[in-house]
Amino acid sequence: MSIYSSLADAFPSVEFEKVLDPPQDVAHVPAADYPEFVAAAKTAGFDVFADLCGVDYLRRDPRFEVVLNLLSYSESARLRIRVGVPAADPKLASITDLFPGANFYEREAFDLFGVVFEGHPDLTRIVLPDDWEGHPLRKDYAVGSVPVRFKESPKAQ
Amino acid sequence: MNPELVVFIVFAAAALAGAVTLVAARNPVYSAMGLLLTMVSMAVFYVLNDAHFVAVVQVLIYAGAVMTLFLFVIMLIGVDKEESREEKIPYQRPIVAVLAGGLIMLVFLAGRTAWVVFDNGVTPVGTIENIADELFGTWMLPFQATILLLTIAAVGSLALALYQGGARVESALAGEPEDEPAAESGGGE
Amino acid sequence: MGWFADMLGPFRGFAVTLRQMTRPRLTTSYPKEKRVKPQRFHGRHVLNRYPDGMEKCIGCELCAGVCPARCIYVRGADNPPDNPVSPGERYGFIYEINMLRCIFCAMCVEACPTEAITMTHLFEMSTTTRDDAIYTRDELLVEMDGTPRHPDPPNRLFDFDELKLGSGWMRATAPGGRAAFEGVVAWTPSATQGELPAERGQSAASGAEDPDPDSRSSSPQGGEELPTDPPDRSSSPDGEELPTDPPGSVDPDSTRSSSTPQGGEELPSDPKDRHEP
Amino acid sequence: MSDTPNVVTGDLEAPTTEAPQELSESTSEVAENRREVHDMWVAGSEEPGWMRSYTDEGAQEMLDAGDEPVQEIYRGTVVTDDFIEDEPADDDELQILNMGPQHPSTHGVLRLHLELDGETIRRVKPIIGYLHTGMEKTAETLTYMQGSTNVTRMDYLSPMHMELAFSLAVESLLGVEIPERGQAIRILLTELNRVSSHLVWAATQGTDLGAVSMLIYGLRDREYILQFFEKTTGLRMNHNFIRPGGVAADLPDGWEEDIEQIIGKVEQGVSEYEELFNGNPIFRDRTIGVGVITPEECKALGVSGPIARGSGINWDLRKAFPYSGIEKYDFEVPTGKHGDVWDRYIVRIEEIKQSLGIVRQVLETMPAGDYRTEDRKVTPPPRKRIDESMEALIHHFKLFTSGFKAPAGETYRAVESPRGELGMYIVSDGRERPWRMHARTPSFNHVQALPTMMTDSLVADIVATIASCDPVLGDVDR
Amino acid sequence: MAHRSGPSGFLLTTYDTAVNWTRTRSMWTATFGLACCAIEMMATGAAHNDLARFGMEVFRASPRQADLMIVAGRVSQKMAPVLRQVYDQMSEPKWVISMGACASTGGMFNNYALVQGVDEVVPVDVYVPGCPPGPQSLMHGILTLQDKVMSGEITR
Amino acid sequence: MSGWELFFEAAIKAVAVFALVLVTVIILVWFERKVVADMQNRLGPMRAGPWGILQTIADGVKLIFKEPVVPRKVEYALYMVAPIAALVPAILIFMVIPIGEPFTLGDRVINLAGADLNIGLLYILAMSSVAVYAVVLAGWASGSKYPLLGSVRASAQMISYEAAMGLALVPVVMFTGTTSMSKIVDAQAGDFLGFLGVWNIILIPSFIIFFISGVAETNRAPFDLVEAENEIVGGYHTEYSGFRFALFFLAEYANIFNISAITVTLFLGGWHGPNFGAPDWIAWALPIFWFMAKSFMLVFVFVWIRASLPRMRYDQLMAFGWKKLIPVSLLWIVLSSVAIAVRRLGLPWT
Repeated sequence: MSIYSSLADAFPSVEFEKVLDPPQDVAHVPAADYPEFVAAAKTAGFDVFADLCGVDYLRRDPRFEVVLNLLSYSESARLRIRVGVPAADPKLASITDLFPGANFYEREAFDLFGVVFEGHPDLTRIVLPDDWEGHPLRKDYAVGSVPVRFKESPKAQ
Repeated sequence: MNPELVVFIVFAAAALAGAVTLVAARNPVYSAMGLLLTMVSMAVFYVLNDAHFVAVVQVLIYAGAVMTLFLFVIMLIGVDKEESREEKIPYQRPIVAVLAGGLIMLVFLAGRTAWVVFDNGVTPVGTIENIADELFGTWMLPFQATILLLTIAAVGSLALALYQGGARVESALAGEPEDEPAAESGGGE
Repeated sequence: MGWFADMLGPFRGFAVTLRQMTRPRLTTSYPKEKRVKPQRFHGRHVLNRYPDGMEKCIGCELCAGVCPARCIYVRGADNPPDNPVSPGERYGFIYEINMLRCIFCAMCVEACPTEAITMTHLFEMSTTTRDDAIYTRDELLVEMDGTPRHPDPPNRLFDFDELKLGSGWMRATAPGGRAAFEGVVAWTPSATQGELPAERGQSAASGAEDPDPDSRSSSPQGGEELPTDPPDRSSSPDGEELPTDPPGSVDPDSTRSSSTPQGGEELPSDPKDRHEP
Repeated sequence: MSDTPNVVTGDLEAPTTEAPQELSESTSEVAENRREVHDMWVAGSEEPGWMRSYTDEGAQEMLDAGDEPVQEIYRGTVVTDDFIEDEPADDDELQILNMGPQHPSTHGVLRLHLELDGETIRRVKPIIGYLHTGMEKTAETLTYMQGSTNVTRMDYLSPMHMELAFSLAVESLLGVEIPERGQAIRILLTELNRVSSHLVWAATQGTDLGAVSMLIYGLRDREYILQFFEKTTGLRMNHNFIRPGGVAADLPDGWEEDIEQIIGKVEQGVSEYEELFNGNPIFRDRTIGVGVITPEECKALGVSGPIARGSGINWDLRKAFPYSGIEKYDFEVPTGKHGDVWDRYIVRIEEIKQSLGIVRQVLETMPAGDYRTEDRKVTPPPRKRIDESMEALIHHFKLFTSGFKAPAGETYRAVESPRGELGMYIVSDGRERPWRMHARTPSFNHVQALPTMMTDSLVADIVATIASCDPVLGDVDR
Repeated sequence: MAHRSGPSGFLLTTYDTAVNWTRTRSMWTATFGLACCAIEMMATGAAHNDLARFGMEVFRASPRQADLMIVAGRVSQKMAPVLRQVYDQMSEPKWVISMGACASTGGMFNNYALVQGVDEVVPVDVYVPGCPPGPQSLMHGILTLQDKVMSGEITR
Repeated sequence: MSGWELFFEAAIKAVAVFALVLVTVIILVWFERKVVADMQNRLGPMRAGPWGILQTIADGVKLIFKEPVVPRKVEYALYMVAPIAALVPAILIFMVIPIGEPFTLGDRVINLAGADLNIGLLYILAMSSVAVYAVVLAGWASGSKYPLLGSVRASAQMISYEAAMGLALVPVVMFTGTTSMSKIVDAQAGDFLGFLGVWNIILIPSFIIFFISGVAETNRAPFDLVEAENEIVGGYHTEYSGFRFALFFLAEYANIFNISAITVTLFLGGWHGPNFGAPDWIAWALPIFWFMAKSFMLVFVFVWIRASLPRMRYDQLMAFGWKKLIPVSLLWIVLSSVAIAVRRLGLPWT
């Protein structure tokens, strides 16, 4: 697919990986190139913002990853962009100026993972109350379950 | 003691209370309500004097339309604002005192005057016809001229208001900026 | 014509609402009459018994393990040798379900290897305290005649017709996705209900033209074979004979009509009769 | 603003104006908003002060059990809590109105922070999170086997689509093939679900515009579909029926007649809705030109589904990235032109008809055979086999105790839900539970796009716009 | 009404019964739909089940006029204060039905985000199990509540 | 006839009218809920009495025994006055509507109306224009924003439609030559072709405009933006609870019946109707029956409209009132006055 290869040519630092099911490309982008790459992808045709989320690979370095999904209506193609974000300094450039739709998603990723998107206009907690402590979707954050109540179970006593 | 007297006393007290409220209330809405009370009491007096038509028109026009508009405007211009207690006219209080004294004297004088009571046997029934005859017969031209003048005045004042504080009146009157419903309302009433 | 329709436009809505007045009302007057629930309805759980009164539960805790809400608490214990509670080695001596946690997904029913836990059509479980909604083994176990116990028997809303039905989901998921196993009776009989029939007319079983599932390569791991002799005459996996009842003769919605045990007399000779200790 | 510290905290002992949040760049704005929050929270002006600090943006923890509200209510008398100062009057024209989170027309618990100029809206800020359920976290604790029970509760109006997206993602990790009958059943159920979801939309759209009967009609016709779902899956909602590997059970006997009945009833219902609304001048005036969003805005904001199609974007995942054999069926993708509420109405009504067409095709061409993959690692064996084969019994136990493992990797699969692109991103570390499951839910984007559609419209248009976006808050907050 | 002996006791009882009867027959509901259960609550109001038979189709948007709050759906930590506030805004006498697993106990979402049981926030009168409870289950909950109301005295 | 005698007659009539309004409202609410339910394939109230006939009573008694919360920020006096201000005009309007044929008691003719004013029509207009105060005051005195929005909407709406309503009545007055309600009814006596009543219904545009304005005046769908639940929660009565809310409720339904009754009186022949040669003991009640039957037919139309139409938007509402209803009614006044003049004076060229 040419739409991918043109991007690959422009960014040698970006590693492309083919996925078969569903057929699409995954781009492993260094954090430094991230905004430029997204901008290039947008001009290359991936002009529809689909998804952005964080992943916490607890024992890996970089620990966090931000996964961005872009879509091209004209080519019927998808592009998944994966950016590593180190745990020590979880910062990444915001792409809200390119895709306003990333606004809520970045806030969500910030809320649940603590990834700070620099340049975001309103980076506040979105789904959790403002005074919440911690980022619950991190792997070191407990699920927070309480024991289920039974009549005769040892926990209920 | 007949029922008319009872009714009169009750509503006279109400009218006075309304008038006092109108002047004394800090909140403009309460003032408006005081005025309303006075007007309704006046309408009752008209009824007591068999002037049903005037009574009804009093309620319909003043209480129903004019005061509602007042309220509407008061609410839109920030209901929570209290009237400024600052006296703007110099020597306001002495002037008021003099005027009040004059009014009281007038009332006393009026009470001592021997009023001429017309009793030409005309029953109050048919007041509407009488008024209509007068308005649309004898005083046709002045009546129409007044209508015209009032319309012009309404339109003019609105134009002034729009000129000064445009957005407020626009949104206040219709929520539909492209029309001039206010002008129409002047015509419609 | 177009302008005429346009002119009528504002008034056609009035016709719609007026027309409804001529239609029958759809309402089910609930406390007086109840909605007829489908066979697979997920209602309150029961713990079943074998026809001889033995409990089916063997305390294996599969249900507790698979429950996404973790609302089942089971403890197994060895059967007392002199007076065994269940046919196997163990039985569930504590069995509790927190109905307020339960999401009625029926995964427990699918998981249970002995069909001990099934779902009835009981749905009236409202309580005024949280503790009342925790059902213990005593409340869950059916009576010796297969009637579920209800915590509030004098309840005026109690409908005995609903009690013996259920386990439709267990039967519906019994084939495990294989068309050839649809309609195969693959469960043990329960107290007085006898051997529950397969959910009727599972369409693939009655209409499949694929006669020989063995030749397919779709079951690489299992290596299972089809049962050599069909255990139920009425619904052969070969698909050659149609079920003895024509499919339309019984309203599939009407749980009452299909609740009559059909295979009761075959019970003693059934090879899968596992309730003999 | 800052001279009324008690208003912010409601605490006499330790007044503070500091909003307890970190990394916030708009603390002052939030604090400013907070002062107004209590005014219009739900219905009234009267909020006890103790509540205010907790209600502002939601609270992490509740009061202690012994803590009584400060507010005292005497029968028939004025409620006094005099430590709250009256706020100074606003001099500016804009008043701030908080709509929701408990408001009849916000479709759940969406909260809109509105700046009103008279009845005209100047600024909107959607505030979400009031239904945050932590489903993505819960998904990490459930096996793939149990996962459907979790995801089905996200978008509670289209549970089948949620299950399908999850199942497709897991299957793409596993690399299993679904038998044709299973695929056809999936299509049948999801398209029926699309119809039922759109019927709820029709009901709420109608009732939000004040046509009270529409609520009943929409739910009435949806009931027929729910009854079929109940017959098939045992539950009216949250079915847990489409699972990785296929579907849980076969269609019940007599499903053909049920489908015929559903198609008849819904088609009659839809024609009635059209009669009610299409020619109605009030409805037309209230929808045409209201809540406009352009195709460019749709793309940038990630708006998909009927809203994007209402703007004229001819994009449907069923056509672009077909799933579960949907490409075998013949259907049209309706599009609008102007991107207003009316176009979305037309698009959705047409989608109902198209979906019914697909359902009819599925009905006619339903293949026979298995309905679940016979991979024993994924699908439990037939119950019959448990008695006969030790291996089957072991599979059964294994599957129901620990589930199945998915190879390490990541995948994103999307389906066209009634609201738009519904994607499921799953990262597996090779175990039986997802390492990370993220749902890309369409309503999330749509809520985000609300300010674009609403700015400079009237209060009454808010409800029309929200209803036409058909957001499901479970879908938004997850 | 601690002492209800003597002839007036009968009158008072009748009075109590009559007032409670009106309360059970006209229990207006605050719209507190949160999640899945709210849809079932709407379905309960629709034609097939018709909550109006109980005089309950009057869903009041303003909590001041409502008698009954049906907490339909999962209550998040962020929503709990709002819930409490709506409850406080309702005027006495008021009742709460906790509809569904999530509202009653948190259901399957036993995690950080949800209030594990709405009775941590407001007093609950009737719990309705189910996920979501079907319309008739909800109606059973309502009937249970009606029984509860009928058996109680007038509190005010 | 002394003043006191008149006073007592008026007092008795006032009590009777009040009772009548109450009973009518009780039936009316039940009727509405049943009809709406029927239009939605439902059953409607069933469990309060047979077929739920006691539903309204249950509602009312419950509301009376409910705690009336008074929020902190209200303007106390006006907040308290508003519900009463809602109910009083509603009952006052009903005072002048003749609900049946006058009968003689001893030597006195007793009108079946609270008062037979010779300016009945104007009185009705005046009272209905005062009715807006309740809504405005309630909304403002509640001290919160949704009610305020509701009351602002209400004042604009009711002023606008008051004008259209008044204009719609002008042809009636011209046609019958009186403003007394009982005389207007008298003018519609007799029949045409033996079965068609000679009703003012021939003034169809007036009838339609009046009825539409009436629907708007009562804040009913599709003009119910004052209390549009989906937009502004409860509108002006958001902050009211208990029996104060019940008073609003009562007033709203009393107004519905008022509008229906006025329309019947003005356009549909009032209490006139065929008596089929009924015996005297039943013929006495027949006019009242006809009056009620016609009124409830119009109430049915109210309910029907509510079940069928979506709600208008604020600006559409104003535009409809000012740009459609008022011009049309002005035009109709001109047309009908020409027609009446022709009927009285003959064509100019004859």
